[in-house]
Amino acid sequence: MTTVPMMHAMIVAAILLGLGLTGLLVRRNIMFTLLSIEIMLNGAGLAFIAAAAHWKQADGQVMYLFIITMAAVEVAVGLALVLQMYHHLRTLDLDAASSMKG
Amino acid sequence: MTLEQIRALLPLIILVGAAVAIMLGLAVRRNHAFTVAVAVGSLAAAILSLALGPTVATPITPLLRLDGFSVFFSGLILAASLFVAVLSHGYWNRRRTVISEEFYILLLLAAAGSVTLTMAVHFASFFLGLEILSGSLYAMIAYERDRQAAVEAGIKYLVLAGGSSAVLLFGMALVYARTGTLDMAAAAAKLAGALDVLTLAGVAMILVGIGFKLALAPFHLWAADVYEGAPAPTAAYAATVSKGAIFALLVRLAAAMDIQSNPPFQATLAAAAVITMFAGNLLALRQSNLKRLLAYSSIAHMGYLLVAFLAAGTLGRTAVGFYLAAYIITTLGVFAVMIVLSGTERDADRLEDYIGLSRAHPLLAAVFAGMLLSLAGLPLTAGFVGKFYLLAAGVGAHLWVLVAALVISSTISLFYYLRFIAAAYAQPAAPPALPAAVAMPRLARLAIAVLVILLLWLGVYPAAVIRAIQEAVAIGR
Amino acid sequence: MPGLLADGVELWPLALYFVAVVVLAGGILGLSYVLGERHRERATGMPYESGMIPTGSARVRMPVEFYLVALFFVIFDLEAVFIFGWAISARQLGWAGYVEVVIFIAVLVSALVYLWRQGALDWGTARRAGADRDRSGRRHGDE
Amino acid sequence: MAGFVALVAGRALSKRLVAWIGVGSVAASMVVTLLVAAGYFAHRPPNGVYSQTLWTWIRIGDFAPVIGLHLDALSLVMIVVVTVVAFLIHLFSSTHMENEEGYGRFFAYMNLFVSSMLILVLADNLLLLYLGWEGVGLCSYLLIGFWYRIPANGHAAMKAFIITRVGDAAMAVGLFLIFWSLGTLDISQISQRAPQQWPAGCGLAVAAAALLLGGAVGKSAQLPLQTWLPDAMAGPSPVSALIHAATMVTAGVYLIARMNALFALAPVVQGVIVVIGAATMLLAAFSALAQHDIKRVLAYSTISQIGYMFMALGIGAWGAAILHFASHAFFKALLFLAAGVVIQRLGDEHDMFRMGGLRKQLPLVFWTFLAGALSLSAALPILTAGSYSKDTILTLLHAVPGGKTALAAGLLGVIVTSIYTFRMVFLTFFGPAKMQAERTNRLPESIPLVLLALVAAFGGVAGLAGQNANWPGLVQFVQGGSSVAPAAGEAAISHVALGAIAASWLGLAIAAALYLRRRPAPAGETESALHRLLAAGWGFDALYDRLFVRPWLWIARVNRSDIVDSFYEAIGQATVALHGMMSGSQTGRTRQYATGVALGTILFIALMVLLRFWHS
Repeated sequence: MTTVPMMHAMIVAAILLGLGLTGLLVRRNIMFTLLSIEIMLNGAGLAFIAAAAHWKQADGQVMYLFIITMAAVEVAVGLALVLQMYHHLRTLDLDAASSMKG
Repeated sequence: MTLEQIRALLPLIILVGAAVAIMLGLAVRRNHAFTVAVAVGSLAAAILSLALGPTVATPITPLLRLDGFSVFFSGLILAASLFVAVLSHGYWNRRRTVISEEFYILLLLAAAGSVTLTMAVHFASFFLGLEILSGSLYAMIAYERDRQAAVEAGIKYLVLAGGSSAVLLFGMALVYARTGTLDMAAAAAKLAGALDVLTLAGVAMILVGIGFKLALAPFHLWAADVYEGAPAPTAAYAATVSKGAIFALLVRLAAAMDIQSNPPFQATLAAAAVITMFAGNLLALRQSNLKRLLAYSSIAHMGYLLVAFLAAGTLGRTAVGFYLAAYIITTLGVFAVMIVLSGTERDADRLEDYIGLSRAHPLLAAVFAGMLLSLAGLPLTAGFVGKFYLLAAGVGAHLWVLVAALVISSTISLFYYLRFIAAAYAQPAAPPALPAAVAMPRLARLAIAVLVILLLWLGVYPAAVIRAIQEAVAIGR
Repeated sequence: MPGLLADGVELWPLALYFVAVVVLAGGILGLSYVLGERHRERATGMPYESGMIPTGSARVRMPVEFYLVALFFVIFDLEAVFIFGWAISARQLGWAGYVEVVIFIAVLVSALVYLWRQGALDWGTARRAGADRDRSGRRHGDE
Repeated sequence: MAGFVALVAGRALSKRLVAWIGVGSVAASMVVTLLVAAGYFAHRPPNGVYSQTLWTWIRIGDFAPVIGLHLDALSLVMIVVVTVVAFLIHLFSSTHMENEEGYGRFFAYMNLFVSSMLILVLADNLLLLYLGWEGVGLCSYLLIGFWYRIPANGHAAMKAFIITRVGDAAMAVGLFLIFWSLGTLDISQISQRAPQQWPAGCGLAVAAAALLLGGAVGKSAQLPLQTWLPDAMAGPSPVSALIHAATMVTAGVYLIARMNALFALAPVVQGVIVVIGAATMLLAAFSALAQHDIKRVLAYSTISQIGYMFMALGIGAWGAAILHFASHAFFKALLFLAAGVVIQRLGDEHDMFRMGGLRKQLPLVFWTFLAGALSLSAALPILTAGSYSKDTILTLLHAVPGGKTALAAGLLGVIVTSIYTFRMVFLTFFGPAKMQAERTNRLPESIPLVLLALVAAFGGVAGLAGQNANWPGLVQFVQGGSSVAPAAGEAAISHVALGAIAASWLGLAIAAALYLRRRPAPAGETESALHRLLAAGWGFDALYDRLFVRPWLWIARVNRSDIVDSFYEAIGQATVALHGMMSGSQTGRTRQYATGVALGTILFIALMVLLRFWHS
């Protein structure tokens, strides 16, 4: 069976991170913002997995577990906040949440 | 795990245990006073366990390490959390419409995360501590979910912190890919000397993640909005505990990786420090919302701290330790006044709320003025001695540009602090915007008194504290 | 450069599984597309509600409990990951690991107890309304 | 001695009680000071220094500044002057400020000020001195803004504080420089080590001295940081008297005198001091000519007189500078207090052109003011304190090589001083009465006036008499047997002093000519009035016109708008503009913040990568 070079996996991870970041910057709908963050986190996670495979260690995989746990926390709190925001603003447009500035 | 290690881990065990206990307690019956008592008690117990803990550096699993450094910073963090918990009691008592008990669970967890950060010697514990801290902070910021501003602040922080965490993680992954270890010291040893571009980018991304949490420029934009929207105790917490813990981590990481002596990092961070100092102070210049002002001023103070941080060495670390202590005491002091004055509807964060404070509450006004003067760095306050140390460290390391930036930008800072002091001693033109504040809770009074004593003690006779800090950071290598 | 996947791990079952999933899903959809009838009548686009004409919008606002349960699922599901992690190396970890995982589960259980007592698990029953009343009235006991 | 520090005011409740505590504590400190002075003379310590260590303040490595007090001849003179003048001013204020609200606040600030000043003077190391330095700055801010309801006052207070902070910042850096290279901030150790480690005129010594000078210039309102002082006159008159005449502004003088060993190593800086002193002295004196507000005249006069002190400091004659400080403290406090009485009795009228004829209405104030004016203008030979000290400075200027230009400037300054002084006297007290003054005499106001007037008028006699009686004169007492021996100038004293007196009378004559007989209308500008007078034949010859009047008018015009001041305004506005720009970046939109973070990240990485290749 052929193996995937670590560098390739790292590049994919970097692309994921970049995609997520782009999504974070261009999407106005907050659901997509949260999705974008998930993509970024998974990019980082993939990088850990790739590095762990390269060094034949479990450490990176454990880090991935931590990352998805954190992502879940983020989603849980995030969705709760989205509900509240919708309750207040009647929209999911992230740009609408800009009452504080200056 | 040996008994010694469990003893060293006791503060964390106590904090988490208390959080679970409160949770279970709430399942049985809600009682605010009791919850506060448990929270405060556990924080005090955690401090005690630190004081009585092992006196020699103890590694606790490969992830954590208890030494003088972590004892000092953990103590600082726990004490600050204690003050916030005490002050929250009166604050939430006045907000009768909000269910307040869960706030203390979050506060304890955030404290546990912060303590983890001060002990972290491994990227995994670094990440876990950071996320426990920020996960709790998300909820603490948006705690008053019925207020639109709070929810907005929560979302902003969540989105931005999530993104920055991803960047931080990716940076860690890059370092890990290069070195094959997640232990900070081991990774540094492997990297020793030449850094290839990818690893360099990795460390840069880690620094970005840390810089975001410290609100260094150009990652500072979130701070003001988040502080403004968050309830005052949370803002106090974010400005003191969270910043302190992350700075402690930064110092430890830098000591392991020798960041200050590496020209690319040094120059980049120095640039960030200069921009941060000016950005913070300029943004605060005409700010008339006290929370935003404190956010900007905390940005500026983090910039000052970077000067001592970049100076490195024992003197630099002593300066960081002392300045952080002084900064935390003073910032807590200002927030304490704000919390005590906050009414049932909104926080006392407008300039108008402070006009004529000296009439209504002369003592409180004096405390307020004293704390602001300390933030401005006037003599006989903790802030002056702290700034003196920062300058001494900067001068000792020949960081002339940074020292000049510090001096100039802190001259600007005087203007906006004085503005609030002048307001406090001015004559109210109209009846106060807030109803004459309710009688101060006894606990809050005690807390403020202790803060004032600490402020003056550090300002007038700091020698003992400084000696302790010197010893603490000397072990922290 | 060493590979992403460690040598010696058999990959073909995974590949076969992947192929099987694609074939099955594709087969079901494809067959029904090929074999199924096609209509272009007035009611074709309407949601099927057992022969009733649908009323109101399809965009029903879900009760908040729906999201709550979904969130609880996500969280507790993820915690299970750690228990799996322990399970894989349970023998190596010995009693210390056992104690630790018990503590972990105990914390999870207490969280569950908390949620249950808060009424977060009650869906549309009177208990939740009661909890609300309890909450608004509870202050009198304080101070 | 530690008792001084404990004299921070009590914030009492009742007015009467406040007055008693406020005045009493200062009186007590004065008594203690006098006792200390007596003790000092009775048992002179062998090296002329008493010092007392209280406790160690900060410890950085081997650096451990202690909180300690240091008493020698220099600080002794300072504390005696400070406490005596402060006591008299407090006494004066006890009735003068009676009808103001915030009476207690006033005394609290004043006492805080006095104690800060004492800390400053008695400090045995520069750090403690800096503490007192900041303390007096803060009190000054609080007191200028005492009438906080008037926005302009708040603005003036802020301006004073911020401009002096510019100087303070320079001074702080200077402290670090000294500490960094000498390893100590203890004043006596610095004085010992500096000559050993630094060759005269070396870069470090010059830099350190220049930075300290920056602090002194800010505090003492010399060029280019002088603009805050005239605005500071917004505060109550006793404040102006205490802070902006007698004590705080001389802190810079004290600093330079205290660090004379350091300054002696930097001849360049000393030259700069002379130039700054002379330039400030002349500029401020000319500015004083163009003012309408009596207190602003006095303010400019203060700046100008401190210019004289700086000139003395620049030639190393710091004993003479302190002598002039002492006499200036008395006569300027007197003038301010008298002016305060005038302003108050006329119902808060500051414009001299609306005053007049007060000689008959307020005779006591007139005579005391006249004593102060004579002292200030150094018109009466030898007799008055001001003329004695000023003549000493001028004589010393004459004595040093190359001091002729400075001497000429000094003499010109004497002329101008005399003009504006008597312009003030004539406008205020002579001529027809234009307003009805409220005639009340209050004892606690009169006593200080009379006492100060006596000192101002006859201080010179006392000094001279002392000198003749072979009693160690103040100059020698302070300076010891140091570089410039005043005796060397004794021979020259006669003709220099005569020149000064002549200059002074010339100024008096001009003032009399311009203002005594024909008084310009209040609304009329000084210039037009002057031109009219010139046209009417009161003018002097064309030479005089070209040499004197033109520059005067020019300087007066320029100073109206205050070029230096507008420079600071510009800095302020630039800062505010920057604030606006930065503030604009806080849009409140999360996505833009995220963009900021993303750009910052890219910048961070790019910068590091670039720097890495740069370095390799």
